Amino acid sequence: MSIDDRDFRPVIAAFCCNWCSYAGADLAGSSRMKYPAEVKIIRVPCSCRVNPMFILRTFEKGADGVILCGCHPGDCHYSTGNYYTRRRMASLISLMEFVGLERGRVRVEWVSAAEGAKFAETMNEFVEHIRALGKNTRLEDLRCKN
Amino acid sequence: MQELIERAKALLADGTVSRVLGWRATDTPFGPEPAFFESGEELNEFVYNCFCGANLSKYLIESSALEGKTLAFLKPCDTYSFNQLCKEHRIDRGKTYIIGVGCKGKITVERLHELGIKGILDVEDAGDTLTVKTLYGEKSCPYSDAMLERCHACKGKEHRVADEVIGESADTTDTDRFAKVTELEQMTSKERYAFFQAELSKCIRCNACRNVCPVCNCRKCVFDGNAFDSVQKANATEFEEKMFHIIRAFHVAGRCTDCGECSRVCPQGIPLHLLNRKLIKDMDAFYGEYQAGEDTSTVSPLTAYTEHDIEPEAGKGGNE
Amino acid sequence: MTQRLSREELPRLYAAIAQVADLFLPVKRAGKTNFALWNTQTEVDLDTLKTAKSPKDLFFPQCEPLYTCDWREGNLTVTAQALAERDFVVFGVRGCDLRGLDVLDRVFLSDPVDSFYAARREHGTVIAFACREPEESCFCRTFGVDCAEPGGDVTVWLTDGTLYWRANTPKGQALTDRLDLLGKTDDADEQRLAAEQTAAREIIDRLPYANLFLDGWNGDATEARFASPLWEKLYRPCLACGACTFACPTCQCYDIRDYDTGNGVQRFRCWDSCMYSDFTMMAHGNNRTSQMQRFRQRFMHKLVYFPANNDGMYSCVGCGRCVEQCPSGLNIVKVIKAFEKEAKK
Amino acid sequence: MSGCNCSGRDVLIPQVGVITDIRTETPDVKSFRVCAPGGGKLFEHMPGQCAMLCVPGVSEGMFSITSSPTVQDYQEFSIKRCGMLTDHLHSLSVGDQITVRGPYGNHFPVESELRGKDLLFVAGGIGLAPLRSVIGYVSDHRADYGTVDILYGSRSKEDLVKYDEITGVWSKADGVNVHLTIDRAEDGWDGHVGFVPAYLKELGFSSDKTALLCGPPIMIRFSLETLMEMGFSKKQVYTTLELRMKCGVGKCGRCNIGSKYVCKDGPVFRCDEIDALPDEY
Repeated sequence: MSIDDRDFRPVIAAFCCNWCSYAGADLAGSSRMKYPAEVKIIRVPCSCRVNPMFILRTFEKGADGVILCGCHPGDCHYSTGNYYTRRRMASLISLMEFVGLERGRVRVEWVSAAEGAKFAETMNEFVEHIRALGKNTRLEDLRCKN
Repeated sequence: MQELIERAKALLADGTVSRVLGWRATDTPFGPEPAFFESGEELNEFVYNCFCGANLSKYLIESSALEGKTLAFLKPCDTYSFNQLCKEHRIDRGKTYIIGVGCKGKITVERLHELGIKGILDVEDAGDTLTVKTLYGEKSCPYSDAMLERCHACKGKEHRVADEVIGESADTTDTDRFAKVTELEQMTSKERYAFFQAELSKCIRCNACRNVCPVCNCRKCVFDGNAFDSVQKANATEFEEKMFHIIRAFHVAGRCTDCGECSRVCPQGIPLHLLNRKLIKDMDAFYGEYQAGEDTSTVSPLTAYTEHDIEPEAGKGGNE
Repeated sequence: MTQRLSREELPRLYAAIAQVADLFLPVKRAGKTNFALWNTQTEVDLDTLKTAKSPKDLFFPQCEPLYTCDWREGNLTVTAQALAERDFVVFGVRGCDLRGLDVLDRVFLSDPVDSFYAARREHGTVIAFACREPEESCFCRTFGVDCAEPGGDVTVWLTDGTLYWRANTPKGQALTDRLDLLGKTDDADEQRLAAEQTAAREIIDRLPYANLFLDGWNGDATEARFASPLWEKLYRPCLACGACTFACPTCQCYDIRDYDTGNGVQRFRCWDSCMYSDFTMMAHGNNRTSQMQRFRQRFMHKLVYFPANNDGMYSCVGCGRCVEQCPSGLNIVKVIKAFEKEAKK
Repeated sequence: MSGCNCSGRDVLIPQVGVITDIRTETPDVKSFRVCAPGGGKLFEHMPGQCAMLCVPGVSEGMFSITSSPTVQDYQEFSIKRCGMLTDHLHSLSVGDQITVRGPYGNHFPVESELRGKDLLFVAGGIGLAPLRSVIGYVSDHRADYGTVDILYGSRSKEDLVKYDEITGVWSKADGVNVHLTIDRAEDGWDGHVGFVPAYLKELGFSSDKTALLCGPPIMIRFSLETLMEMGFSKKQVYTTLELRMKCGVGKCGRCNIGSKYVCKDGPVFRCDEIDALPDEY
């Protein structure tokens, strides 16, 4: 590992559903559980609000990894939103990998409002994973890199 | 062909239909154009031959808004798109009269160019072989060598919907339609990236793939207009090439009938159907086989769910 | 003075030109041939008659930044994009595409000069490539282009075994002077070359579009052509995509847009197409609301409006790319022929 | 002119302009004064010409220069709020910076055809913007022109742009007659009520004047018809056209109608010239 790699601080966008995962993140914070500052949380009404354009544009604007967190399937505030998320993201992630994005740059996790520890753990693990993958070079917009 | 013309003339004459959607002969034998005919006289220019690859279903969206019924000639694979559009309420089935036409695979002059046949003056269809008259002498090639990509993965000879059928069709399948997708999946992530980089960098963002696609029929596309600063008229960077094609393919996921029009029309020969087929292959594997446009009632996989669907991590684009 | 080079020596020629300037030439990549920067690994393709895209984007790129705006200490600063400074050579431009550049010159070099385009024209040396085997979609002769004698800064002809080279302009001569691998020609070469040209012109006579004429199309034809009912029939298959406009060597409409890079705003221009429904859309409405109007505009511009402003020069060069690439089989030839047929009635 | 490249700056590269004054004219029209950052005008212009104003990252648009060329220290733009860019412009405050390029287009022929003529200005709503530049120019070169009649109308009293200037300055000037009208009667208005074309007919000007016409397309159409009925020839009437523009220099193609480019060959056209264009504006 070169010095550059060790110093690499990835930019991570975490889309969190308002009802579960955002509250989970909140709990992680108020319970003083540590997760990396590289994670930028974007609150969304429901995980199924996130359309593919959001994810692509996040990479465009400089993210190295994107994680989408929602309520556990069956617990969606809107009953069924995350069931659709699950199907959509399975296809989207596969398609993005198919065109050459590295595996694991986009991830989906189910985090409930009570799972502060899981949130922190997931983020720690995800940041480590992205750090190992290195900078996002396959889906970046060079105009945003100056 | 004469039978088609006579039938169309009869249906126009007895008032069953107000116009006919078909193909018009033009000055070159290999360039028929989609056309509406409104009189028996105009129908004398009607043509139906091996070059009539264009899928006419999408034109029925605009004719659904017109007075009276439209007679459309659809090939077996076109009927899938037609069904899909009926299902999405973009076509009013009651305002159409469908005649299924026979098809034994369609060819394109571009394929002939790729085979090194230049200066084409005329093409004669002699069953299994094509005789091509060129400025540089007479050439010939097997019919199937000049066939469109989609015809090698034919959806079968049956019309999924038709008021009547005229002519014989043949199933022209001679490959596994997912063969290339599988081949790509087996490559490494880096190799796949290089492959798509090379292909997509040819994209000139002419929007032909979008505009020809039967199910790409939003009144206002996200790529048009001024609302997004990154989604523009041209690919300013490599990112935007990928962005456009990922979104385009994903937006028709579960609705794409695999009609192959996107690849047929791409002026840069990008195999765009691969993205769509990858999505189809995945959805088949995850949620059971589904063919969009097979009927007008089955729910598409992305608008349905079960409580125990596989998790998103299962979606693998291929080897790492 | 014509010079010669054996065909096997072409890679050496490319390398020699690349020593002098960036070399762009037809390169096959992912199955399609387009102009691209040469290096020792590129797969040069001189057998394809027409590149899928015309070489216009070497002078008028599909997308180019104009300037950046940023706010420094509360002040808005505009930094203009630097103009092209490197010399480059474009090898293998066909006669039709070369005429396309003449058309673009009329637009971009007329007052007020477009300095981005002008700088590229100034730094670019064009090596035109005579056609040997014209194809069925060609109709350059209709517009007075001689594909066997295309012009350019340098003209090259490629026969089975030999490349012939002739500098036509001081710029072309300057390039020639810096290449030492070109040999002298003799009488036999001259005869062979003349025979090649005759053969190419004979093929032109036999092309399907050999008898395409522009009767009735000129700068004065506005009223009669504009109001014709033919357009309503002609446009119908049009999908409103931009394939024809982007493939065309003369279409030059562009859009100017902003991109927010996160630390400033980059203003760039990119090709636009008059076939797009939002092309003329503005706050108070759209003056071309139907695809028929937009379709008509494209051809009226090429065959009537442009000649009216440019001493009768048409804004079509007969390259035939629209003939090959339109998804619906529409093209300018159909338009010209439809009006011709109508006139004969 | 704008074609000069001696400064090394391409015509598409703008200058920075500072907004030095914003005046609310009507509920949806504001006038902006724009100067160079160091003070003074950004460029010289002629009455009727336009400039491209841009809020970086938002959009760019072509606007008529409302101030007279005789004003030495600034250019003024009266802008109606009707879209994304104009919305944003209306939210700016004094001291904000925008980019400006121009001037573009032709101008009213104040130095040639209009000289010595009796002038009739007919304006509706924000259509006063380009004409105000001419009115200002004519007022400052009063001896060169004959009588001046200004017929101006809008939806209501509060929609009259530059009301103070019209009543305070123009109507008091020598040889200048101002005729105001609003579409519907309202309290506190004792002037004329009715549409511009109708009032034009009522006033019945002699047909030896030269008319300058600007306003919404429908008003232009009916006013032009009225003028024809009154015996004007199309050669005596000037108006302006407006189409989508991007480059401003006749190259980007979108304002092309017939062989004309509205940004370069217009926006000012004599009505007989417009008749020669295909009906697409």
